[in-house]
Amino acid sequence: MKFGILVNEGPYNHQASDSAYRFAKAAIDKGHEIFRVFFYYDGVLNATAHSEPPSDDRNVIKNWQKLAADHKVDLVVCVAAGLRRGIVEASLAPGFRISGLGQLIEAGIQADRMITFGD
Amino acid sequence: MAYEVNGKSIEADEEGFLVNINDWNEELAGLVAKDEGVDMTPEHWEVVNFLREYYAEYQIAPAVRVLTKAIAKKMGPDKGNNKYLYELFPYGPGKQACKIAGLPKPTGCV
Amino acid sequence: MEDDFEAGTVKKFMFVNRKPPYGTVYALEVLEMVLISAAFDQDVHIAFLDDGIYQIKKGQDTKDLGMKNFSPTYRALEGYDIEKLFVERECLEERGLSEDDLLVPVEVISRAEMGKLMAEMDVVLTA
Amino acid sequence: MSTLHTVNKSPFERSNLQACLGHAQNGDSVLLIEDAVFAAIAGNTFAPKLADAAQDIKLFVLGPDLKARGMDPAKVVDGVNIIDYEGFVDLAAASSTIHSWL
Repeated sequence: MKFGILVNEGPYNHQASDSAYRFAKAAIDKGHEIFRVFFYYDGVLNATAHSEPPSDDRNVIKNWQKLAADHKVDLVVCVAAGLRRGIVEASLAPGFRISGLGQLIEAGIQADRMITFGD
Repeated sequence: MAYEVNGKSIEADEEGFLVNINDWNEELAGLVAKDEGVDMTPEHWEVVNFLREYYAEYQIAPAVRVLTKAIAKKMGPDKGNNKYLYELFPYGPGKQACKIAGLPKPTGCV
Repeated sequence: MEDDFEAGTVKKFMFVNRKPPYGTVYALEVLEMVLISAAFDQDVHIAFLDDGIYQIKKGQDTKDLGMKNFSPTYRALEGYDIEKLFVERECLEERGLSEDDLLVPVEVISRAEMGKLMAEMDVVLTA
Repeated sequence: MSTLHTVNKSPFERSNLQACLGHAQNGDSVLLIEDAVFAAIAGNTFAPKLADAAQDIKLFVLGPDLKARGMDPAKVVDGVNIIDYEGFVDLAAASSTIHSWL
């Protein structure tokens, strides 16, 4: 089954991104496909290349990057939400790409299930 | 970048969209159009003014499809079609006409 | 400013609004989502319940806040062929509001009807 | 055709759970995650509403979120099933739509 995931919150203010990541990982482990993860609202901050969490905490951004690298998961950051918050091509961690909101609607159409994690 | 109008500098982003939409005036529109290679005729003004009115009423720049339909409704099918609008604004009635009309850069691209 | 996207399937989408405008950015950015969805020729529904109803309250004036008043944009939805706007009657009543307080035409339905409508959706997006 | 509803707020802070239960249909599933897990512990004032809802709706709580918050799995309200992330995925796959009450 193909899942689409919408992440509405940034990496460290809220558990949403962690929950989305755990869900995505479990889905892949069970043989499902993650069609796309779309980052919107403050969720675009999950794509920053400049996050350096303390070494005794989890690295939310690296978790997503590894998922993208290991399983070819499409991580899409909304261009409009990113512009508002200073997330542009130059600030992007590898593994993420910037595109339009249409990618979210397309995920809703193409994926078998769409699930949102947010506040 | 910036536009110079009557000795006043008006700030714009690198693509030529105004930083502050309240800076717009007709003289500036003529200057932006010139930069875009558009020779403003009454037909061009009609669309630009329509866009400004649309923005004043709804606080957004309409999608091309919506603009075309709204123009057809107001000015008839001869003008409310893609061919007519793209002839006036070769780079798109959305992006190019919005820039000349001083509206915010459309960010909601598909 | 987008061109139409070609897609074969038509799904029932619902954007569920439960948060008021200005205090947080969610209402504004949901509206941007809704506008984009119009380009995909899907069956789009918008639900306003709980404090989401305040998004379409008449008379919003943000001048003193220096924030953009995006409430007029809800009136543009009709031109985008998004006409299925639903408001939950119980939520209106709880807030001492009536249909006359709203700035766009909506269909006022009961909580029970809203629950049934939600159950018909393929994709529910919330913020 | 059934919906999986997820709720992530404590009912003592926000109305999400109440709103969700007010709209869920018979046969739907409701999963409590993140800060919503507090609602699932017996003895809290919201527990009777959950027990009531359990008659028509399948109720679940995410174990890892319970554990993280020091909540005792043995004290979960009767009728609420504890699942892990794999169970979450199974629920999502088995439901036709997922409605996250944010």
